[in-house]
Amino acid sequence: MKHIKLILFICLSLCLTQAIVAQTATDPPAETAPAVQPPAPPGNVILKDLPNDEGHGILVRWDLSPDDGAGRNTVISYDIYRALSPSAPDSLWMNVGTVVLGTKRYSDKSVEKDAPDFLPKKTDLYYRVVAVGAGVRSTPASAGPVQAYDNWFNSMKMPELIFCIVFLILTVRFINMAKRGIDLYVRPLAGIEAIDEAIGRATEMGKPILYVLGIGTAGDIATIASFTVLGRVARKVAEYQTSMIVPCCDPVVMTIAQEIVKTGYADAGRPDTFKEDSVYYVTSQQFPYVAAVNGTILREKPATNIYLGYFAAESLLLAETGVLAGSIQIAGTDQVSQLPFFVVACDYTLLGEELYAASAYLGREPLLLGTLKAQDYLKAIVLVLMVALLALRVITGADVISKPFDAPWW
Amino acid sequence: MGLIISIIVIGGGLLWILYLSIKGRDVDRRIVYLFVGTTVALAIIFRLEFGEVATPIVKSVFDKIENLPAGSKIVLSYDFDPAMAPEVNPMANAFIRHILEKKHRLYFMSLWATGQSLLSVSLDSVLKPEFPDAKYGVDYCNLGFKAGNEGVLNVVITNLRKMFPSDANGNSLDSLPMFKDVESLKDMDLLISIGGGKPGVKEWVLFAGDPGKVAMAGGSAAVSTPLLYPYWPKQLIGLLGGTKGAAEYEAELIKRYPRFKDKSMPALRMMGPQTMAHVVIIAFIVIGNIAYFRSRKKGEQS
Amino acid sequence: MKRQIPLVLVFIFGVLLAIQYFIPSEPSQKGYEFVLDWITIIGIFAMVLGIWSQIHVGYYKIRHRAEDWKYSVVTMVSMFGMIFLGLSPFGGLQGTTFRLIYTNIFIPIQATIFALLAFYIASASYRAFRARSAVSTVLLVAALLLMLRVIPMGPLADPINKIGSWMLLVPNLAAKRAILIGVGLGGVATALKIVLGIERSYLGKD
Amino acid sequence: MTSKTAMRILMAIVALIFLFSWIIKSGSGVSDSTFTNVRDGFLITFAVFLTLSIFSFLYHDNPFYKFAESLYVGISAGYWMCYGFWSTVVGNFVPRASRSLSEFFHVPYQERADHILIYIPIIFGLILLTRLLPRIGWLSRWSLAFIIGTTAGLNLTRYLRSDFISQVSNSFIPLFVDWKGAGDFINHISLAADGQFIAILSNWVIFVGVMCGLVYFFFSKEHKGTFGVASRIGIWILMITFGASFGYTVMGRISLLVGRITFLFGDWLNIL
Repeated sequence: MKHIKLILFICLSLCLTQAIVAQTATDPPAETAPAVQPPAPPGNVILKDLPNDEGHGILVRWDLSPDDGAGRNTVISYDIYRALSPSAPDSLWMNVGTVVLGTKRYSDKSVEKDAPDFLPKKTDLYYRVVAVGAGVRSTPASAGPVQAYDNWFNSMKMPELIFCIVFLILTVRFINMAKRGIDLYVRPLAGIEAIDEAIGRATEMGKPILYVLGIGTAGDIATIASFTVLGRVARKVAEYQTSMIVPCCDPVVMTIAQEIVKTGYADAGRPDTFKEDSVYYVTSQQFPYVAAVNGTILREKPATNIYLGYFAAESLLLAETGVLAGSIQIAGTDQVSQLPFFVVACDYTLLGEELYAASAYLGREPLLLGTLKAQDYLKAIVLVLMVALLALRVITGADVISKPFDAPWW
Repeated sequence: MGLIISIIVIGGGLLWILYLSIKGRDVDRRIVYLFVGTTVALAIIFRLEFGEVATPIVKSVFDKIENLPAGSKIVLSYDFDPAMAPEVNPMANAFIRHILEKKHRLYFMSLWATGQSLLSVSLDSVLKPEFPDAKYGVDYCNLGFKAGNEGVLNVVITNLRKMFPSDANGNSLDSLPMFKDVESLKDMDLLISIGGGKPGVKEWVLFAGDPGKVAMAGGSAAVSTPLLYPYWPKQLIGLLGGTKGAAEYEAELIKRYPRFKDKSMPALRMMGPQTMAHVVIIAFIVIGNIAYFRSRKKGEQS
Repeated sequence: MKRQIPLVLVFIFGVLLAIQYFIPSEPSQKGYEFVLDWITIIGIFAMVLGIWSQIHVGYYKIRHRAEDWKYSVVTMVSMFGMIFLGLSPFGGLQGTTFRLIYTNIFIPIQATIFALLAFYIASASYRAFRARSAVSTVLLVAALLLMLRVIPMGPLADPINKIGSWMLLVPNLAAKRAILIGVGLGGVATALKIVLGIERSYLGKD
Repeated sequence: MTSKTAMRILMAIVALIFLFSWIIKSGSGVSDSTFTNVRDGFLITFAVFLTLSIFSFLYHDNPFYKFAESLYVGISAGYWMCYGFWSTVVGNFVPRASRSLSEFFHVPYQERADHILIYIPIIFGLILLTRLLPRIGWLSRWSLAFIIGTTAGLNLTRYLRSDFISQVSNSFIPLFVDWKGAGDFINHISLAADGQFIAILSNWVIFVGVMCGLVYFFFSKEHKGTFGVASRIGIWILMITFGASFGYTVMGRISLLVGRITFLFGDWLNIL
């Protein structure tokens, strides 16, 4: 019943659009028509479900008309028509696309149900391709039926899948190694060691630590990375019995941060010293947030300011104010455009990937160090690939295959 | 006259600071602030200006608009907020002048809610008074703002009406003559996004220019311009970076169309204070280094 | 219970959304849209917590006459004033007073705070750009060259412009790529650690 | 005591200037309505006062800045909540939740079979609110787990293309552009921006730069020997980039200041 309605609807809309198309098509004066012979039709129309989509696409391919670029050379474009039956009257053939001469394929795709050219799933469809010249049209080349269906894997995303699998295997391998007690070396990172020292310094000075999670939402992976660091910092802060200020720019981030700091205090065995108001929401807008944090920096004069997460233009506003207040400053972000300001104004800066590594460094748990090792292996693979490429060039004399992961060679 | 006063005030002050820091005195940050503020203020009051010449990356945008046949369709997207406006608004106005002067069709829109109020300022202060003959719906129109960031682009690149069934004033697109042959952004001849944040030029390139294979140009705040450079010249035909880019465009516009000479060209005027302020900052860096080397020498001696 | 269920939820939603990326079919796309919607709607409830936090902090300060408590009064009054104006059925976001406050108070402050950066960028350059070591000299020279681009330098302008553009184009691209590759790896590693429950410092012990 | 007195005198002076400016600005208004003129006079004077208050922060923290900051934060929070209410609650949530609510807010009700699913996030949202109840506050972790889990899942695969695969893929660039042998190369060597030499040099810098940058980010190997040299080059490339980006940004920041000073001198003092 539902389908009948749908088909009726489509037929109706087809009629309508066709009527409009037909009207506009007959509009131009036909005086040029007799002078030119219609081009030969395109040949060999092949229909296929459009791969890697959600089931509302058909890939139409054909051979060029003999008059396209050769022969009488009269073809200007190709019109592609679709209908629900091969014997449908002309008015029910909907023009779904037009491509310029020399083109041999067209992806007919329409997902939205209310669109007039909506392409239904799992329904027999028939296509016609017509070569169009100046005021003349070839006889249509037809094909069908074909059905569009849901695809369950996007093969264009194969590199990502391979990457994920390799990464997963490497991670599991190194985690197992770590569990067996094999020592995994990681080189010291000054910025991360500074976090430890900074907490001690704050204790000595009797001043708080300011932890800024950036202006990202909980949907930014940089914020999530900052959460993992916050957990460890909060725990140490509780152990040292220092205080901590965490102003937040997003209510969700604040809620998660509160939970993290609270559990950090509980883990350190001092749940009673946690003050809920130390993690608070300011406002969700960038500059008001900065204005408030800047005020806090100058009034509280924190011993240490830690800025980890997603940052935009406020990076320098925060960091320079921190310099005025005489705080030690540790920053880290994955925003390449903000790194220069942190590098210039802060004592330590975690660049990009170092931000993500920070939690593993601070925790020193073998499981976490395992993933660091996996990251290194993938970088090594990239390096080896690049060197191999150079060697290939020197040996064979042929220059590179550009963009090796973009073409679907698999 | 103004130039001489400025040079005496700023130059004299800098020499004095240099003398002090060679003597080993620390320069307080507030002195730096004072100099930056004074320099910019003097340059603004005396309207100091310096000549600008368009660089290739700016020239290519200008030439594109210049060489498109009259009646071409150009989208101008206001993707910025008031904080960014002083830097990028001049570009927008220069584009409006150039596009309408060439009798192209101009489609406004924005991916930032804040863009719309800035657009209405542009319309009232530049478009309407300078091009009284330009007709709404025929020569220009405003599609308005739609929330959804690059998602909006994802849709309009295939179907404009799905996202914008009507323009910002509630007119159905089909009632406006300039939308007659426009199905999606793919039917445009040039897309221009002006904005320094996210979504901005980058999103336009990735979600509209590239997939739609439409020529794309951009204007962005200086801070995000370096990251857009890699898209030039393939994915972006050209890029106006910050005030300098805008000033170069304005200079080129005045050179080609002298009738704009007496119009307000804020970017060109901005370059005066810019130049002066840069001189002062560079001077402070030099002073800082001189002081540093002196103190190091002293340290070595003692 | 307190810890296991969250970890299970993290795992389930993490794996589902990671896999969803590879599946183009319609149910998968629908599911993706739903989840994104859900996050927005949960955000509404989080906003309640945000308001609560703000009121809590402000109220505490005012009640206990903490230092600068008067400014908390200013914040509270302006916040509730805005909420009253913005939610009142007579105007909402388009109400005259609401818009006047936004354009005449909010925007000037916003632009001024942003403008503070002009001073900060000067003081930061003065303090940090010193030829202390080879690396800091590189930083200094690169910055100087780019600043010189703005100043009319006569015959020197063209080479400076070219070198400056080249630096923004070439080494910039290399550095950006190296950083982005690292960021990509780090992001995936962090996401993986969280989905697999290896990283659970954010959930605490009990 | 003296500083307090000085502060009071300063405040009195500021108040006087404020009043004076308000009167002058109201008098020079262009509107026919006195109310509008007085209002606009006040608003511009207030905007100037706030602008100067924020700038006074450069000297040091002071009551004027504190006032401007508090006002700004309050307005922003209020604005954001109203905005969230109208756009998310009314714009997004109401049309799917209930017909009568939709009618109340004059938004079109969206009839959809799957609207029952909207109760899932509502349940998660209500669970989130348990935070406010101390005894069952731990329940809220379920909602947080949902948010963190989805974020992690989204990030696990979605940015791989833009941040990793494309970047690696784009690093495979021709290292010998238009190579026709060493002799030809030397004969045509030039510093032209689009010349072969610059093209080759640039590609080598990118190639070596990416490699050395990656070496710099190695965590599990000491930066010694060849490895140390490479990571050193990596740092250099990073520093060139940071310096250049910094120097390039100065302009944009000065523009912002120009905007504010123009406002003060032009819109307020009318001397431009």
